[in-house]
Amino acid sequence: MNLPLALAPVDAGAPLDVLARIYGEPLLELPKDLYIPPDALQVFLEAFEGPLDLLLYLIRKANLDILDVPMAPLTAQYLEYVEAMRATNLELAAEYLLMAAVLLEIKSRMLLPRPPRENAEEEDPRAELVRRLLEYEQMKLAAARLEALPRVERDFEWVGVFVAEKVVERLPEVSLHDLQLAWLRIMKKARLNQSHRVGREQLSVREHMTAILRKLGDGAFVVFDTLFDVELGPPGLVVSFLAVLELVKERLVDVTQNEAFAPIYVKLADGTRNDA
Amino acid sequence: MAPATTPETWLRIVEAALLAAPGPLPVSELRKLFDEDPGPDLVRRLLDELRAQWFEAGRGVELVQLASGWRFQTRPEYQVYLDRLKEEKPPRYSRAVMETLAIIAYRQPVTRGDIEDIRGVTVSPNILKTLESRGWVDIVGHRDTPGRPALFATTRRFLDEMGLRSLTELPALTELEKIMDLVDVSQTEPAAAPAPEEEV
Amino acid sequence: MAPATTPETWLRIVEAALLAAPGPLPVSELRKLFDEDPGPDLVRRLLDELRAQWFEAGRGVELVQLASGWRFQTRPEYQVYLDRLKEEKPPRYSRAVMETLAIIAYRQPVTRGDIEDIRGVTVSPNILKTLESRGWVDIVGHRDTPGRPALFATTRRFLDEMGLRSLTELPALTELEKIMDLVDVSQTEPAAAPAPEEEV
Repeated sequence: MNLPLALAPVDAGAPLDVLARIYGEPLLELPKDLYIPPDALQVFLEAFEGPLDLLLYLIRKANLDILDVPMAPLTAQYLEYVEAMRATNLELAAEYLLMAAVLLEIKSRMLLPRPPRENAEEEDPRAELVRRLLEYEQMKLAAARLEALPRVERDFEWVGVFVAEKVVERLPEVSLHDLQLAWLRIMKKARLNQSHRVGREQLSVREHMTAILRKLGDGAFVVFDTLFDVELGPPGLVVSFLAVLELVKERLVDVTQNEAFAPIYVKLADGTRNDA
Repeated sequence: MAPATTPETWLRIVEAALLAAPGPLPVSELRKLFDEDPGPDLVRRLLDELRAQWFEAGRGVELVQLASGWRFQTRPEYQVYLDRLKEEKPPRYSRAVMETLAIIAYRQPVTRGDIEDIRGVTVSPNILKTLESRGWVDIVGHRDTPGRPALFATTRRFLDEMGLRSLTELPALTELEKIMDLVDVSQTEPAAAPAPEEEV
Repeated sequence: MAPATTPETWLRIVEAALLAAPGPLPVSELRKLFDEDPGPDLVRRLLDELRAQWFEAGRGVELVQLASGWRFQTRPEYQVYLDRLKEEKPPRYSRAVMETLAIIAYRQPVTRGDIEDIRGVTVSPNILKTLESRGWVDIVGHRDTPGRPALFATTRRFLDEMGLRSLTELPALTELEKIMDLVDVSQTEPAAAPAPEEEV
């Protein structure tokens, strides 16, 4: 659908001042005598999008009132253009000929004496044509404005920066609720089996057991007192103490004291050392 | 480790998401970025702040709101430079294509017959194919008349690519001569104002 | 109208071109942006300046130099947010992994044998490896029994990532345990297909 020649921009205020460019020269108006060189005639034809476009051009060019178009001169002019084009054997779309017939029909109806009728709303024979011309002109101007809107890739580009993805591995997400459900499931199963007694112990004791095991991790003797953090306060100290007792009970740690009131040492049970 | 979440960090997160997004991001999507849903209003405030920051910095890139969401795009003044890096020029559309597009945009939904009535010429199937393959128009149904002709309408992508948020932002139609006296009003009634686009 | 060409404008032009480019842009390409070729050195200085500006602004996007040229890309720390805009669901741990984790969390320190006693099935080494490589559990010692089995406990990182200050903040179960006597747990959890034991 691309035209071989660059058309002048169609602007709302100045419809088709420059019809087309022929060899770089603007074709500003059609020759008055209707002689159009064969090259220009082709251009002329392609400059219009159809009979409505050509009619609009003729009306606007002659500064005629579109609401009260003098049908006789308009029809005559239109037919002359159509004839000129037919004479040079240009392939003329059927719509141009159809429009010629419509114009002639309107012109003849205009010439008929109007029958005196009480109906004052007798329709003007031109009404339908005028409506079509106005609607087409409106869409033609709308098309020019759409064409002028900034458009992606022609007038601007969309930004899309690279996403550096490879670095981060997507890890499963776990919520406390998931953890709780998993534990409940285990308890349920354990109860059904009846073979295990899985009770809930003081978590804080277990936490301190882990903490103490970490402190003893290298297998060295640690002074008993240093396993306790006085900042925990009495309840914390009691829990820490319970943790040590539990570790002793489970034979995870050894507690030694050489004599009464001597420092007490704690170390991982011989088989407990991480690096053993 | 994820950056701490301060308002400044929120801005940077939204900014990074918008810069990296392959398409416009609606507010509803942007809300998913955060640990806790901040709600639409806070996200909109972040977007306004971000747009202002980029505008004030005088960059060649701006944050805009389109039909399907928010997106960064280059400013038209910079296109003359960016064009120099392009291998091929973007397609130019003929007047026939643009007039057809205008009729679909302003009078949608319309059939090919409606378009031909307005333009006064037959509409080649290539014209509609051009617009469809660009993703600007598509078939939204069929009119319940003989032959059940397809009804064409513009797409969300058309609005996005023209930098519009909704059909109501299309350039206003020219007020042509009042023709109410001459012809039946119902024939000249402009297409019903497009329904407000769902906010993004 | 094209912006006037001041050094600041050059920066903005290079920035806009890089932000909109579909791939890395080499210096040779960037030189084409300007009315007059500024030469490679000036372009490199602009790129250094641009990289510094973006770095100092603490954005989630950075300018990087690759073998094939320069490009903007998101910083890895922001991936966690950008991932949330993806459609796909985050991966999930199998039931076996979750139950093992729960036992270690609530009953630590425990051996693999303890876990198997409680769960009533063998525990694949992969399950423990999964939790260890996540940094959520580690070996805190060995029990002084035949075979000297490793004792597993949860780590500080586990607490951090679960948003807990200490194990005592794990959900208390006493109330739920009572309810559990009345209601079947399997009805209260989302119907997850029992995962194969080895799946992690």
